Amino acid sequence: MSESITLADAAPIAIDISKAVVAARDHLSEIDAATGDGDHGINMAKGFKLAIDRLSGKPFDLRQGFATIGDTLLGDIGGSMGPLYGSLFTEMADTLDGKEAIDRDGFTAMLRAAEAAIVDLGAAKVGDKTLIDVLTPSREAYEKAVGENKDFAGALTAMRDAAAAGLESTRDMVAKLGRASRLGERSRGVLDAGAASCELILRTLADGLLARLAA
Amino acid sequence: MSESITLADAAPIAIDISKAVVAARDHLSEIDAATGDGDHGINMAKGFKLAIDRLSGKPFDLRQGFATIGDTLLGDIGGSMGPLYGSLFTEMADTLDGKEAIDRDGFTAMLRAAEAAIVDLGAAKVGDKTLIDVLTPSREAYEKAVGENKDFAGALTAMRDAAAAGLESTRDMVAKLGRASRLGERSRGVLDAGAASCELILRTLADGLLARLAA
Amino acid sequence: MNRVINDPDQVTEDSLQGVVRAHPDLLVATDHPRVLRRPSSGEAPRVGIVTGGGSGHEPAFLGYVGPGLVDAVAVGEVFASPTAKSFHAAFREADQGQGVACLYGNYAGDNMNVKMAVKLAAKDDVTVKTVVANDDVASATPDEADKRRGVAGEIIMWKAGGARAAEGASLDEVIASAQKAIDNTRSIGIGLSACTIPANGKPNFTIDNGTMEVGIGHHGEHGIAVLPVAPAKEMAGIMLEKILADLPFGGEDVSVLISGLGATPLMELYLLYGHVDEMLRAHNITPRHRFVGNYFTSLEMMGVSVTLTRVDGELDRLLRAPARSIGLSVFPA
Amino acid sequence: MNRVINDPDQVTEDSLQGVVRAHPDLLVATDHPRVLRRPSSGEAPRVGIVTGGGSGHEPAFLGYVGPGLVDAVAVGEVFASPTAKSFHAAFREADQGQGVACLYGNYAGDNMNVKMAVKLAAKDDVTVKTVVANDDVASATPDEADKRRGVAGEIIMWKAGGARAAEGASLDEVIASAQKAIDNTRSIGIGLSACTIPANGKPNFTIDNGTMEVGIGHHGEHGIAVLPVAPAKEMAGIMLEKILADLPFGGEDVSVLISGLGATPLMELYLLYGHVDEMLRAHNITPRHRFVGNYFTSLEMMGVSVTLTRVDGELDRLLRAPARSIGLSVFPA
Ligand SMILES: Nc1ncnc2c1ncn2[C@@H]1O[C@H](COP(=O)(O)OP(=O)(O)O)[C@@H](O)[C@H]1O
Ligand SMILES: Nc1ncnc2c1ncn2[C@@H]1O[C@H](COP(=O)(O)OP(=O)(O)O)[C@@H](O)[C@H]1O
Ligand SMILES: [Mg+2]
Ligand SMILES: [Mg+2]
Ligand SMILES: [Mg+2]
Ligand SMILES: [Mg+2]
Repeated sequence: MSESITLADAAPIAIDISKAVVAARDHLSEIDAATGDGDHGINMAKGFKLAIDRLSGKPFDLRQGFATIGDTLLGDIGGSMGPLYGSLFTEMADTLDGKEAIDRDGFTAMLRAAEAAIVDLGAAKVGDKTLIDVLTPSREAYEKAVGENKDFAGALTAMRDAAAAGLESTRDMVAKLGRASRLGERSRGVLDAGAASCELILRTLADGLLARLAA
Repeated sequence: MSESITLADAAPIAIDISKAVVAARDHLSEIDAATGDGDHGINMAKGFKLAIDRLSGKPFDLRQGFATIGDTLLGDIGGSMGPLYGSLFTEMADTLDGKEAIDRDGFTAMLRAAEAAIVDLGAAKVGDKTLIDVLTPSREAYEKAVGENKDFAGALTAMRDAAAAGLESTRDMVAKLGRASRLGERSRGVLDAGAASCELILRTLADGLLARLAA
Repeated sequence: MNRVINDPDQVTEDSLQGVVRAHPDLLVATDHPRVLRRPSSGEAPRVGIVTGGGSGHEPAFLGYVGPGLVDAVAVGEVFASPTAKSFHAAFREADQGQGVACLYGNYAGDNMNVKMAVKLAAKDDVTVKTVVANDDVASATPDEADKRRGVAGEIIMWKAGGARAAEGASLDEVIASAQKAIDNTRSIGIGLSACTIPANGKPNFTIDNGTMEVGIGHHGEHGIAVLPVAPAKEMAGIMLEKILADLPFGGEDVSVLISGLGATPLMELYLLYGHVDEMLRAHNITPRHRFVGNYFTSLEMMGVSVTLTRVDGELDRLLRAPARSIGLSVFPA
Repeated sequence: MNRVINDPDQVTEDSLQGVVRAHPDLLVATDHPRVLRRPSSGEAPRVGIVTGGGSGHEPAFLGYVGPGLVDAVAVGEVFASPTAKSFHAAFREADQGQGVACLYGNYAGDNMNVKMAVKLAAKDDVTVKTVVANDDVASATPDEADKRRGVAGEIIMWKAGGARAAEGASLDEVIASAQKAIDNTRSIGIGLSACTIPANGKPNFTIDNGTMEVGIGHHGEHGIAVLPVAPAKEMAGIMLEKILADLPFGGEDVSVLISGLGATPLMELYLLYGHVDEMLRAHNITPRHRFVGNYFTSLEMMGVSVTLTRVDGELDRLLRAPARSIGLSVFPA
């Protein structure tokens, strides 16, 4: 089993993530409708579809793929998701700058940058019922696995599981940020939309890397 | 069987007519909704209810009852019905001026005045799918019965039957006046709202007089 | 029916209370509870402008009372003509000794009530002349144009008549300008959902989901065709085709008025305007005056109407003249 | 969903086309497709006013661009904040060398995008200061007032800031006046029916027939209570109680703004205004400025909002200052 994937080989994952978001459009909007304004899927799908268009036809690697997604979200998608996921992908791409491949430690840097981007901008904490409730435990589980000397694949699997658990954890939370926060206790009992999209993105990313590691 | 009824004895008929219209409020609106704007019952009920209020508490005879209905419709009810039925009741009341009682020939004058009031103002002809399709055949049937030497009760019965037939005749007509006229062929197949209220008024009037003639 | 009302039978009365409290500078109550007028202004006497019609079309009719527009308005029940006595009282309020121009829409009830009111006014020696708006091309064929309904084109008629009166013109001149405005105006509407008269409590007509009624009237009167809902661009095409076929527009300036029927969002009215503007220019017709908004509504009906007016030098001047009201304001240049 | 649109994903773009065609005197396109601005005027340079927000609230936000009001607007998707790049471009368009006041509403997305845009502008040496409207009393308790949403009170903030800029005030003075306006403003809404984002195709929240949601947000955010629909008089009482408890109004002049949320007929807004006016006067509060209409909507939502502002001498002067825009016009006195 290889321990590193070239950014060129990993490039299609940027498309996979985008396609997964586009396919989840209605699902994400439905979740958002329960506590927010029901547009999470619309905004996300519009942005990622645009990114797919921009990536089509020319060669790119994973860094360029993420950079294009980041740019597109920042430039064309408003709402909270434009700046949040826009910064997330931009910062992730930046950690790949000058690199040829992604490995276990490179992925640590990428996850840290992703989390920092979101926290800097949105100041969400774990328990606020946002996408941070997926992102932070995922980053922590990944680092914990690395600390326990798991290989890249093992750490990715740990992250993927933590993302799923993080998403589920938002169900019993009371929203403290964003539109849903105005709901108070009434926001309890349903998942958070941003957490759902974040879990989808991390899962698709992990699955793409795992498939290539196993190849 | 008596052949004449004092206007004092007949006074409650003004209330009976008003109450009948108020009770038919939703029914009349429904008919109007099929080809018009669905407010015929509302306007009519509002006006006749107001007339009941104005008549309550003080003594009045049939002339005063009709005059009050006429005044109220003219002064407080707009639409087509205010002027049309307002003039109808005002002109009917005028034919009772200075009289003590209503008899077969007095009723002829009253019916003629009612019809003239409507035609003067609205210029409707039989076949236009309006209340004239009730009023004109009713007046004609009444006069025909009188010409055949029927008594007051017999003439009233003939009028009442003609009103019902007149109403039914509007079902197969294409509206030529009022809001429904813009419908053209699409107005065929349903009754006319004004014809329905006119039939109700004439029937209640006839029934009230017949009951008193039989007493 | 989720409404902001008290007694459903008293919505008109209750609403008028709020109007006079909100706009004492534009509208004041009169001795007649269903007549509002401009407050006395101290201006030189001129021809008075009166209109009137059923409630539920706000800002029409009372929303066009104000400087440069209407002087007094008769207010009917929801979707019902005001009474003859109301029109008569409005004539009295508007009259400044120069006569009154009653500019109203072509509906059976309004025709009868105005007719009776004009007779009553004649007894008081108030001269009233009338112009009856019949701009709705969908409501009758050209050879029966006198049967056509008055719809949003009435606003253009009021603007022209009101501006002419403000210029100090005679009653006959005011009538002529208002008549000219409406003669050069054509409208058509598309209905997308029904509305509910509060006193009725349920919709008095239906427009099935996914369908549109082309040529619908302001009270849900049936139109000329029920079609599947078309894209906005096609709606614009359908409406312009009917209008342009009716009055030879071409190579000249027009006024375009797009009115929502109530519940259609403003962003959709602008979206439609974009197509109408583009298509007119393709026909070599220049939209010189442009009005987009909820100018003449039908409670919470969804839908739109398009009103086109051929504008010559005189109408251009009258449309540009300053005016102020709830529904329409034109700033001094 | 019976709408006047083409591609449901393109409603914002398509609508902007119509806006600039309809009002070239008020709004022109810029290099950035989601930014509109006032046409260049040749006036002396002054502080630029920028706002922005999601579409679907028309006439907000673009409808408040015009003389005496906003200089440039960033336009988002339906119910979504404009991008950081849009806000940034709007800052550039509005800047006349005297700095820019960005007056916007308190939503997570807008906060983030404005924050990023202010940073981008700093790189171009454009000074931007912000005021964040948080007038919706229903959206957080007084001790968490910084979490409150901005709703129709934004209009009062724009009017005050725009008028102050037109007076030639400095950026800090403009910011201070806009901040004072919003600090003295409180709003609350009642929702009566849901709305449908075109791209969604179905309502994104529900309000059951026969119920009202007190304190609803402009995007259907849940309010503080779902109750059976009350008579208008009670609605007025419920809304005023919340507002008056939050800011000690009394014995002074106020501005009252009643906005429909989209589909509620104008006659009902006036009906509600009547009750609000009466109740305020009973509290010895005088409505000095009165606005009734569809000022800040949510597509075709039914419902109303009430906005009260304590008005001192300065705010009175700023509210009276002339202004012209799609949504609000104040005539020169
Ligand atoms: N400050 C924040 N930090 C991180 N995530 C946030 C923050 N505020 C909101 N979110 C996320 O945004 C999601 C909603 O996104 P979306 O519906 O697209 O935007 P909007 O709320 O503007 O309609 C929420 O479910 C939540 O996860
Ligand atoms: N010119 C007319 N003459 C006689 N009756 C008429 C005329 N025009 C309309 N009507 C009657 O008016 C009825 C409709 O009344 P109503 O619904 O109360 O008024 P509106 O049409 O103003 O809503 C029609 O059903 C028809 O019978
Ligand atoms: Mg959302
Ligand atoms: Mg009717
Ligand atoms: Mg009617
Ligand atoms: Mg949103």
